[in-house]
Amino acid sequence: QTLRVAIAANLEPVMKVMKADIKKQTGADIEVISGSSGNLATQIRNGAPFDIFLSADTGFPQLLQQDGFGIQPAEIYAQGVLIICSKQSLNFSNWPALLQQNNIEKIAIGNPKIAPYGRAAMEALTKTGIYNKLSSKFVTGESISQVNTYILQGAVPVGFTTLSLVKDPANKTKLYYKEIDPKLYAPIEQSMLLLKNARGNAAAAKVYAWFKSEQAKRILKQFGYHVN
Amino acid sequence: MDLSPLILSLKLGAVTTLILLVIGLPLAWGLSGRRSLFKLIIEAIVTMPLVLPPSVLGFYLLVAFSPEQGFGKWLHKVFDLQLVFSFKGLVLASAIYSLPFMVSPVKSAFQQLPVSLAQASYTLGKTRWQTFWHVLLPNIKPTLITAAVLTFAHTLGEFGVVLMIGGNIPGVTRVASIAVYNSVEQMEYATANVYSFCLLAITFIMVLGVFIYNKYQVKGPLD
Amino acid sequence: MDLSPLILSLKLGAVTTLILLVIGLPLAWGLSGRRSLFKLIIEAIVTMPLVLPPSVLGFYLLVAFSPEQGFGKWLHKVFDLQLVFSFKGLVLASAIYSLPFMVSPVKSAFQQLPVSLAQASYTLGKTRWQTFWHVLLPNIKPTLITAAVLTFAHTLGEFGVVLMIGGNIPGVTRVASIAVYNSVEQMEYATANVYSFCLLAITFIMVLGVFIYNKYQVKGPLD
Amino acid sequence: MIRVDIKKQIGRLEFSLNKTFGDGITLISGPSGAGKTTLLKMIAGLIKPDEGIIAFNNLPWFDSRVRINVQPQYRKIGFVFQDYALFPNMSVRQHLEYATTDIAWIERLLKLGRLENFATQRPHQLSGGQQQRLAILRALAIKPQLILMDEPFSALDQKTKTTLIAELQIIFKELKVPILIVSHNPQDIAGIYDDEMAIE
Amino acid sequence: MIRVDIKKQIGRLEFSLNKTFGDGITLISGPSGAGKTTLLKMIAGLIKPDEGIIAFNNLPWFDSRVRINVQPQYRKIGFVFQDYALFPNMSVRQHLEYATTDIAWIERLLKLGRLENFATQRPHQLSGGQQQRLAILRALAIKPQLILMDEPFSALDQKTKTTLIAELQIIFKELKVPILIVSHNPQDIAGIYDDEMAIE
Ligand SMILES: Nc1ncnc2c1ncn2[C@@H]1O[C@H](COP(=O)(O)OP(=O)(O)OP(=O)(O)O)[C@@H](O)[C@H]1O
Ligand SMILES: Nc1ncnc2c1ncn2[C@@H]1O[C@H](COP(=O)(O)OP(=O)(O)OP(=O)(O)O)[C@@H](O)[C@H]1O
Ligand code: MOO
Ligand SMILES: [Mg+2]
Ligand SMILES: [Mg+2]
Repeated sequence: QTLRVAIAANLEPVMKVMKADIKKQTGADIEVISGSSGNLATQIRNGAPFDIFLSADTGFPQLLQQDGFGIQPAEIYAQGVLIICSKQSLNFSNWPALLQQNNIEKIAIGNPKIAPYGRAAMEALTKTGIYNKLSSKFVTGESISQVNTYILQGAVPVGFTTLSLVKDPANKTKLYYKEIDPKLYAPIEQSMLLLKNARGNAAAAKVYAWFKSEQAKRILKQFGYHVN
Repeated sequence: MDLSPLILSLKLGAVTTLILLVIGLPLAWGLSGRRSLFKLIIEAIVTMPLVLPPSVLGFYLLVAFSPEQGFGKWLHKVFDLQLVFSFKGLVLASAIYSLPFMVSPVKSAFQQLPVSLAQASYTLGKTRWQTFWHVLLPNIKPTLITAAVLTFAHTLGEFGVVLMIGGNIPGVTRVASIAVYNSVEQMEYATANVYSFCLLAITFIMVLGVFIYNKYQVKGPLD
Repeated sequence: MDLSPLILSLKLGAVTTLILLVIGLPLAWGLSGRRSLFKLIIEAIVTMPLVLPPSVLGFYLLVAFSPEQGFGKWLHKVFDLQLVFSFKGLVLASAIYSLPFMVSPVKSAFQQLPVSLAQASYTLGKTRWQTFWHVLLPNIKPTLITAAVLTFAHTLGEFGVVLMIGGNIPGVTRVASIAVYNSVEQMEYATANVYSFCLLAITFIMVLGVFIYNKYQVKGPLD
Repeated sequence: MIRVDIKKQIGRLEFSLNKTFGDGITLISGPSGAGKTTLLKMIAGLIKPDEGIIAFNNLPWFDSRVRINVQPQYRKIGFVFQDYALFPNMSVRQHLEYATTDIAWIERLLKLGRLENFATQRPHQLSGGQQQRLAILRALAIKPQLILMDEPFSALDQKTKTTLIAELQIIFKELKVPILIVSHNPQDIAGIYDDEMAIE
Repeated sequence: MIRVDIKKQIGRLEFSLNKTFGDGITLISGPSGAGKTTLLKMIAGLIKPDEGIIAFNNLPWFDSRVRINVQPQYRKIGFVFQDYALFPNMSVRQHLEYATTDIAWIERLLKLGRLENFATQRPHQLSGGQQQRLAILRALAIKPQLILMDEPFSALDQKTKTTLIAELQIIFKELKVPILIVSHNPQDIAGIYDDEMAIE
């Protein structure tokens, strides 16, 4: 029997690497369902048969836990890093000024309501005081991977996304980016939750535990996440 | 490469089209007859899914069938039937969603037939059903085939509803249209291309086959 | 509450339907005539969008019209036209996407008309166009109206393509189907309800109007 | 024997009739637009009279007072439509096979209508007269208990018509049923009709 | 004057004709299925002959050797179809208005066909004879340079037919064009046709 792991979109590049390792270490085959954290949380609320939920924030898993969808309290497994990113070699040293230039017609961000990376981007933009000025330029992606698509296809000149995009060895596109000053946004503390669907399922518990293993942390680090 | 999304899509399309042929044809026929307030209302209801964006339909299905509450909970408890995040649910949703694509064109075609055809059949002692099968249906065959193809294709193209109540579960609800979306999101453009191409190729051949069949129906030397 | 998604959807539906009436009717008419390999191929191409899941179409449009490369770059430079993340882009996508919903039923209806109608018109000295307007088109009116309604509705229901190339920009590309999806994702069920209901109400009234008009066409005492 | 006593408002036209038709041929004539077709359709149950009675062998088919209205299917009528009402999807033979399973009867009818060589052709591949003959054959195929023919010979040339009518007469004699023929060419069936009725 | 010298294979039937039709009425007769309708349609340009020549007043309409085939639109023919081919969407008056803008002419035709009282009715609301008269009026409406009538009186009763033909004759005289009438009832136009041709 396969396990279903719902992951926040920012984990997509990481997951490709993790999958093989999980199989090796725990013997479990996992099916990965990805989307924005908020979208997955809504699906779980409505009966989606997922076993483990890896969110891009802490809020969604905590709420689910409160409402009885989890088996045990949510745990943080990593801290994400927000970047500004482009296919063009733009000079990001003063990105707030850059974004206000006329030649930057569109800026992609994740949907702040459901994608934690989108929310982080909004916070950063608000803190630098340019969010309102730029409002006509925003293009909102359903999840952070849609933002990635927009950047990679050149549909937008610049977007806010996860560091794991540029750390992905599978990505052959040359990207230019800069990490956003962590002081500009609340830490992206990514939590996970063992869901009630996995009750009594030893394999699920094993895989859940794996995400806290040194091996998991090593892979997360490779992709630019902070782990403690 | 994982072929299951393609197979799933074709299966969904085929099952839905079959169900809608069985339900939709008699319905279309019934609606094509004399006007009455009752029929007008039925007709409006049948057409509803048409004006429903898939996300709206998905939303209401989610609310109705979510096993956490109300009707969905009851279904789950009593029949162990879960309609969200399951193939059965997709079939139900697709059938609702595509119903008007079967019914509307077929109904119009029935209306275009001269009444005397059915009358002639009745005088031969044939029941309404016999008349329907042997006289009316064969005479709207081009429209019938078109409607079936539209329905099948519309189901293959189903995306919004599936995204809403499908949950993207491999082998169960991850149909091809979702798989393409996913591949793109995961930057696996090659996979996206392959899925797209297969889908196109299969259905293109199917559609072309239907057209050729449709065109080369018996025609005489003076047509 | 923000009504712009509703207005945007209705506008998109109306513009697309209009464009497709202009393009689709002559096309359907041309395709309804004698068989030829050329027509068969055109017909297959017209039908392609039907078998294309919206996500596939959306992805290819994104690649084709991305302003940073190739064709999209050229369009952007020469015509200052950007088709991704713009209303124009949605219109183009919807027109492609809904084309077969206009063309297929209308084509079948033309094929069902007796040839002698057109012949009689020709002998009266009428051109092919006059015949088309005054004789053929009026005699497939029920199908025509059905096709227009199907097209309009299919466009309202457009979701996958918009999700891909729309970018969810309020007042520009956030159409109602997307707004509903978003509200649900955000668990704002009340908002989702309101949008869904408005959409239903508006279109239901519209559709019912069309039906009533269609039904109460001149009919005699013996029909 | 069929008794008809009905009223029907057709647009401006007030149609009413009270007459009993016996076995054998009745010629019905009357100017164009008098209501002949409408009469036949009312007898066949395809149009509903406003009021009155239609009774076949004393069995009520229609009675407005007691709301009886027997479905056309159960009236077992051989109806030749003025506009033929052939089935575009069926070949000549299929028309007859749809009406009856009696193969010998089908062969006899095909021969009667001189359509043996056209058995596989569809209506749109037939000439006007061939179509009309098919309409007649189809009506006879069910071995009806009442025959209603609406201008059944209008598209036939003299020779075809004469031989056809001669052969039809044999069949009519066999069937021994009331036969109502609407025709504006009484000379066509001159000498063979038993009764005559003019409308208006 | 119209010269017809053509060949056409119709299924098993080998149709060929070489004849010149002058002004005035030519009666065309022949058994059902002989190819009369097909002939008229070939003259009108609705069916293409396999080979041969059709020339109107020495103007070629069809010539297989030089691949001339004038479109039906430019032949200005008044064609009465055997199955009427009326437009279901148009009322009686609209049929005529579609063919001509000459209002006086329309009124005259309506009167000729006794259809003044049915001007707003659509074909399916007309009796068989009314439909046929409309088909005739529509053909005349364009003031044709050649008239082809395929069994134009088959659905009319004697009286209607006699008056109609008498009045048609006046119009035919005015128009002074060749008129080809396919009919299996020569007595209908007995005494008024100028030429006669039997097919097969
Ligand atoms: N589309 C077709 N396909 C095959 N055969 C056809 C087609 N149309 C007509 N025919 C055949 O061609 C022959 C001539 O037909 P046509 O309609 O010209 O006859 P006609 O002389 O007008 O007869 P009628 O007096 O019965 O109207 C007939 O035998 C008919 O069966
Ligand atoms: N659907 C209808 N609506 C209105 N009037 C109709 C309708 N059908 C027939 N009529 C009218 O009813 C009258 C009788 O029609 P009917 O067809 O019974 O005449 P008929 O005696 O068969 O004439 P014909 O000899 O020309 O066939 C005609 O004046 C006709 O115009
Ligand atoms: O990874 Mo997210 O939930 O799309 O920001
Ligand atoms: Mg009649
Ligand atoms: Mg003929």
